[in-house]
Amino acid sequence: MTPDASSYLIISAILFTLGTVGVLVRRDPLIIFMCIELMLNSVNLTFVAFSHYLSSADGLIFVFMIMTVAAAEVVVGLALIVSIFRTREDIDVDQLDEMHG
Amino acid sequence: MLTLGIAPVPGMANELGFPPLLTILLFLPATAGLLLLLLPSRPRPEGGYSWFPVKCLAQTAALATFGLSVYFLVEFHLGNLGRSSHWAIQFPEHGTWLPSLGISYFLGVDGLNVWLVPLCTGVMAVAIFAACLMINRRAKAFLALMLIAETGMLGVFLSWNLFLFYVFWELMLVPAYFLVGVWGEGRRIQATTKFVIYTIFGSFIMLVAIFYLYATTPGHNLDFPALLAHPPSTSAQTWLFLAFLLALGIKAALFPFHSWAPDTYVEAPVPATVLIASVMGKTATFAIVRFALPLFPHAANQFSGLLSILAILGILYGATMALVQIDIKRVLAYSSISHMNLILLGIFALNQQGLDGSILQMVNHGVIMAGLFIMVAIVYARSGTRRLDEMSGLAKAFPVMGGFLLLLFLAAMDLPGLGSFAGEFTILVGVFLSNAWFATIAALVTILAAWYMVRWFQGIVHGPVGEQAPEPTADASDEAWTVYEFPVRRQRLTKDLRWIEMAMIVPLAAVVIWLGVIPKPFTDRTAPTVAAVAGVLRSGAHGSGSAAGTVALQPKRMKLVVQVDNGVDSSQPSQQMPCIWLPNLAKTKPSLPGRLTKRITTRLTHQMTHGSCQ
Amino acid sequence: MSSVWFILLLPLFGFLVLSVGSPLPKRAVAVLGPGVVGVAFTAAIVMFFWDYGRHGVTRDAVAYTWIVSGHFVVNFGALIDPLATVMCLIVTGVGFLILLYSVGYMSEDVDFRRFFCYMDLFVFAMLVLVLSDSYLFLLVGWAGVGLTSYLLIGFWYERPAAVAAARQALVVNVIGDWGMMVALFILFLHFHTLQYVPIFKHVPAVLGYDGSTVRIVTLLLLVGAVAKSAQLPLHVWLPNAMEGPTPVSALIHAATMVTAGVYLIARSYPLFHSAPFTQSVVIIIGTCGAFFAATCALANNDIKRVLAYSTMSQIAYMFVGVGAASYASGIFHLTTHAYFKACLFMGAGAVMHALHDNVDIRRMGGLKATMPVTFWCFLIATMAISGVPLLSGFFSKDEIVGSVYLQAQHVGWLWIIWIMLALTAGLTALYMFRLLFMVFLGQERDPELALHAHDPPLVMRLPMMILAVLAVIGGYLAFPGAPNWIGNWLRHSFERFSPVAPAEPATQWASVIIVILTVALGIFAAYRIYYQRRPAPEQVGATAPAIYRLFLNRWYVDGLYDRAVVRPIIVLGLFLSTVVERFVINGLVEGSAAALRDSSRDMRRVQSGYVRNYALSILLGAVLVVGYYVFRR
Amino acid sequence: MPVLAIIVFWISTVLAVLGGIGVVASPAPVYSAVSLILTLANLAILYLLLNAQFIAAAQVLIYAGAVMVLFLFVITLLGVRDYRLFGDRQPLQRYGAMLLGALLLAGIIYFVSKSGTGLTGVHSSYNAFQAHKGNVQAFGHELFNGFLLPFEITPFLLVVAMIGAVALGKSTQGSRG
Repeated sequence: MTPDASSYLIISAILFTLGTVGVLVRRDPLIIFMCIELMLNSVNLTFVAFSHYLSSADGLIFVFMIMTVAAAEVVVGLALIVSIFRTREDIDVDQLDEMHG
Repeated sequence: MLTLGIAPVPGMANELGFPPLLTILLFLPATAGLLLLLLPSRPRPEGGYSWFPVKCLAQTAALATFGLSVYFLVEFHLGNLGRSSHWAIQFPEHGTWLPSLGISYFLGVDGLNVWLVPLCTGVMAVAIFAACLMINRRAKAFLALMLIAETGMLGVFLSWNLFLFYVFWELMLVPAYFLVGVWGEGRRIQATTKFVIYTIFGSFIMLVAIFYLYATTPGHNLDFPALLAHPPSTSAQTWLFLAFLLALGIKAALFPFHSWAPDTYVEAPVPATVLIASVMGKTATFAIVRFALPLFPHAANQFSGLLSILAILGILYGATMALVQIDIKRVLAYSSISHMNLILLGIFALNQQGLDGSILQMVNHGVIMAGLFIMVAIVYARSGTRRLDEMSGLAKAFPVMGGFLLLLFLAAMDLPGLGSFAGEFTILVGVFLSNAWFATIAALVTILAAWYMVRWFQGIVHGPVGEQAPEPTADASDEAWTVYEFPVRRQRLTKDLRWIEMAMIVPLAAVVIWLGVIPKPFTDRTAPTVAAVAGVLRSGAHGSGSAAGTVALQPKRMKLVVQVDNGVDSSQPSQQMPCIWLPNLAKTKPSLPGRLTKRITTRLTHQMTHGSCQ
Repeated sequence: MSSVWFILLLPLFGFLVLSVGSPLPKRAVAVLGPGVVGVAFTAAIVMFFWDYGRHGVTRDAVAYTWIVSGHFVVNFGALIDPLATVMCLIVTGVGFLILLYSVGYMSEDVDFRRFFCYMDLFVFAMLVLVLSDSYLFLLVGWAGVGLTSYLLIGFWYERPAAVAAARQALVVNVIGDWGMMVALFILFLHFHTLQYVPIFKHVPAVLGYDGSTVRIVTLLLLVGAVAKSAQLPLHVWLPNAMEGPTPVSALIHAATMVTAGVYLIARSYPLFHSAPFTQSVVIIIGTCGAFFAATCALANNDIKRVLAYSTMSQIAYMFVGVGAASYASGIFHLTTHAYFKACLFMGAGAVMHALHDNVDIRRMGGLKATMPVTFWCFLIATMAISGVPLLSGFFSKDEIVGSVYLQAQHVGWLWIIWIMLALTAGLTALYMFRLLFMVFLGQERDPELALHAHDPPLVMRLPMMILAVLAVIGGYLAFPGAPNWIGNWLRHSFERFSPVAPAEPATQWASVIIVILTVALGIFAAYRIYYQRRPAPEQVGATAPAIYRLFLNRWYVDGLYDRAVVRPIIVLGLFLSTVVERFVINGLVEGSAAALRDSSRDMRRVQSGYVRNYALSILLGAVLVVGYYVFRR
Repeated sequence: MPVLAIIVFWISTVLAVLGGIGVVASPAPVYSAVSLILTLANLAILYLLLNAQFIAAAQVLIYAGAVMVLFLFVITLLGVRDYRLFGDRQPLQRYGAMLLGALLLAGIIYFVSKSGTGLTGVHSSYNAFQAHKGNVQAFGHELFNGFLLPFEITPFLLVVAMIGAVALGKSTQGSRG
């Protein structure tokens, strides 16, 4: 079966949903973080696919930017996780409820 | 030649010109405000801070802004450019900002804002002077916020793009919030919260209306001329107009949306009160004339009666309330509400006299209220109280202060011969022409105004020279409090009006007298534009809702002329109106007299050489 | 022409110099203050003779355009005609004499400069009022004199009574200003201008299509006139205004400002002439006011207030005069009244000066011996105001009563008016001679008080004497049978726009004789009661206690106004501020705020604080968005 | 499309999805990390199939190289801990997430399959793939012409992130004394 634009989109959707569900059900912040990376990558795939099928480099530029942002995000996010772990000795996200209304 | 509104005009793009004087005028205060924050605050050896450099910079910036705004007043092209109905945007500065969203950077001067801009800068210069005198706690931040607010208000006055207007509209709110919330008195938090919630509530509804306009205007252009060329359908106008009026009416203290005003005016520190009461309120009344009326002429005609009734209720309500207040600042707050409603009443008359008078009265009211609120602080520094029942006979010890108080009191009660009478009378003439009963009832306020103002004035300076008020119990442990601040003060002033205090009041008093003795130079500048607005409104009244406003422009820095067929100028054939081009003469001419002569010749030649734009 | 601006600007100049000239020595103030008015008077005389040769020339001089807003155009200009000239002469002439008198009267006051500052401003405002060529600047001057009246009533601001009186005067006057303003709006609506001349020219045209307009306009103008001239029902401020310094009472509250209402009606005669209904109202107000004020004066024991009520009564005569379309006689009475009433006030001021500011006539008496000059001046002026034959008041009052008598031949109800006027003439003689007898004749009731009583210094004596002389000869301006030149001259003003200008009535001998008889009766009664019997203060009211109390309490009008108007408004304000503002206006806001708060209390439970819950809700939103696109078609 | 490419496509797809499932379902973070690397690598292959060579290379270098190394480093730093697969405190959260996830996926797939070629317009054809042999040059041209300013700003972003990370690490130490 020859892949076309919609195949890529569907793969992207599957990966995105997996990432989403992971973010929502897991409690380890590291895994949640990785799930977020998964979601970002699924979006990247969409961009690349559209870029290809629309013969436009704009999508690639977007991917490039997303990668940069993701890298920055990972740096800060991991630093946060490390620092929270240090102060709380415990990084179960369900215990981080200071924002309780 | 293109008609704005169909598409962004290529020639208009990025025509800021050099030097972009309006842009400089607009951002000078905010830039100075941000620079202030960079200045170091030097601690004094005996405690507290020396704010001298900070205050010098702030005052210089405020005065420079005022000077620059006067330049536009002097250079403003008078007369009606040979036509009875036109709407010329002078000194236009147009740049693309977000063209895909119809958002441009579009500044300009016309008859509506030509006086309000100097009012804003002038009153702000006085207010900043007052702040330098009266505020010592965190003075740097205070002055910076004042200056940023000034940019916000100038932006509202100068913007010709609806979105740009909204940005500045919100920008001026933020500093006001902090000015009241941090430096205010007593119940400042309640007051400022009420103020902000009220204002933001209205603003958001206006934002929705702006979005709607963006979505429905052909070409998605939020520039004023484009919007004017494509008025919304009459049914849409109804709710758009009401959405605008809610936001603007709240800010202008239209009855019954006024209840934020007295608390805010009273709890704010005096310079901030001047800012909010004198200038910020005018942004709302101005924006009604600039945007709400011409863009929705049909709805304006539809609702003018209802809104007039609200305004009349507000006039009488504010006056009656002022009659029974004990706090001298609160009396002024209610009197301000009463007068603002009178201005609104003039606007809702929707005719030349009502609008002319309203703009005149906006300036008058701004100047008078600034003077009165500053006088409150000056009186407080000497009496040690703000309660009418605790002070008496101050004129004996402070005759000069009594004299200035007298002048401002007379101006506030609309004494014929002073500025506010010219405004009020013109307003009421306009209202009378549109509805005789409204004017007759609204004129009753002169009786109440005389009553509450004379009670206020006599309560302060007249009566037996009794014992002074008891020392306030609050202690002045903080060195930074000044004698002008309520309720804590260090000692009571015993000298009559000082020179430094006179420097604030005298310019205001001079303006009040000038506008009363000869207001013609004022209306000369406003009248042509107001005639155009009135023309749009008249055409809106006749059902179609289409004002047929067109705009003509030239790629280079030229005057922008919006042509309005007001259907009244019968001497001119209304179908084919030749456009009038005027180069920006300010740029090409070195001296004023030379400019004057050349201006006339240029005007004539341009009229002759340029043809029709339609 | 420039002399007009000279006249107008001189007092203004004096005011400006005095208002900023705090270092000026007292002597300079004493020269400058009256001096500018004196020079203005000279200029006015020059202007008068300049014009007098050319009969009734009317000139309209525009100084500048005040405002232009669409077709609302107002110029600042001066209209010079006989009426304006006469008023100008009275204002500057009498004003100069009174200012001169003030130099002596106020010499002990610490606020000497401020007094002359206000007085010069008053003269300026009054000149604007009488010289203006448009209703708008009439209103400007109108409010200006109201302002200066307020300032001068409250001149001694340490006295609570003065402060209250000033406030009352201001507010009542502003009621009049309101009426004027609305009248101006209507005039503008129909005439598209506020200048006198075009309006008067087009009165017949407007009458042609709308008769009620002129009636409403004149009634509203009458509101202004009534408030300014202290006529019924807006008279309450005038007696209280006597709290001000006596020269103020003489100039503002007797000679000039309070007569502005008469001037207004005379000036607007083409309008009033076209509104017979309003004219009737003017006559009735005038007659009732004359009688009412006379009765109040009869019972009052304050020397200045008696004079104030007599002022009100005399102005009421002028109202009747202008109301009966006998404009020249109204203005004539205005002129003579300025002389003798100013003289009376000066006399009263001299008495007060001598008696340490005591105003209660029950403690006076026998001052004739110690203050002869004052007594003779006072006597002459009293005789003049009472209408003793051959003095000025006789002629002017007689003209008014005579014109009513004449018209009563045709209009029946005017007989009642005429009878009341004649009766009031008698009452006038009664209360004025009562005053004279109680103050100057008989014996001292309070010897201690009058210990140092003496005639005032020359600077006060001289103006008094000049005015006394004028009070004698002023009437011969219109001596019956003689040329009656003031009437002839003023007629130029009153014939210009109206072809049906009233003919000056020939002397009505029947009326004259009856008035003379009542006056004689009044004087005789005063002589019997207050000179021969000289009752104790308590006995006066005992003969007719109810009526006496009614008169003493000014027919209870003041109290009625306080209860029916002032207090309800204050109560309304308190109600609004305590109930409406707090519970309705704020209640709406705070109610909605409270509703939000309550609903947010429930909504808050949604905020568990767990980020994953929030993320789930975001997902829910995403699913909804996708669902929308899926099910859209 | 060559048959070989189709085969590669399907293998990469399956591996990528399996890796995704591994990320979500692994009991310990280290397994998740390895699974994520698998997914990222296979996505790089898909990028190559889509003629995006530069992005593919960047994907391997940045993600599989830098980012995942950082992850593994942090995992080792924090030590291995044992968590239950699913959160046990909020059962609603768990089932709700799975239900909504399924709905989302179903919705998207329905939407995409229904739209067909409409999503990518006229260019949605295999020919587009053939048209460009390599697009690194085009990409570079685009990046340095049209998007120069954003590109120049990205270093600031990275610097800020770096400073943030350093500050976070520092403050923690400070607070602990």
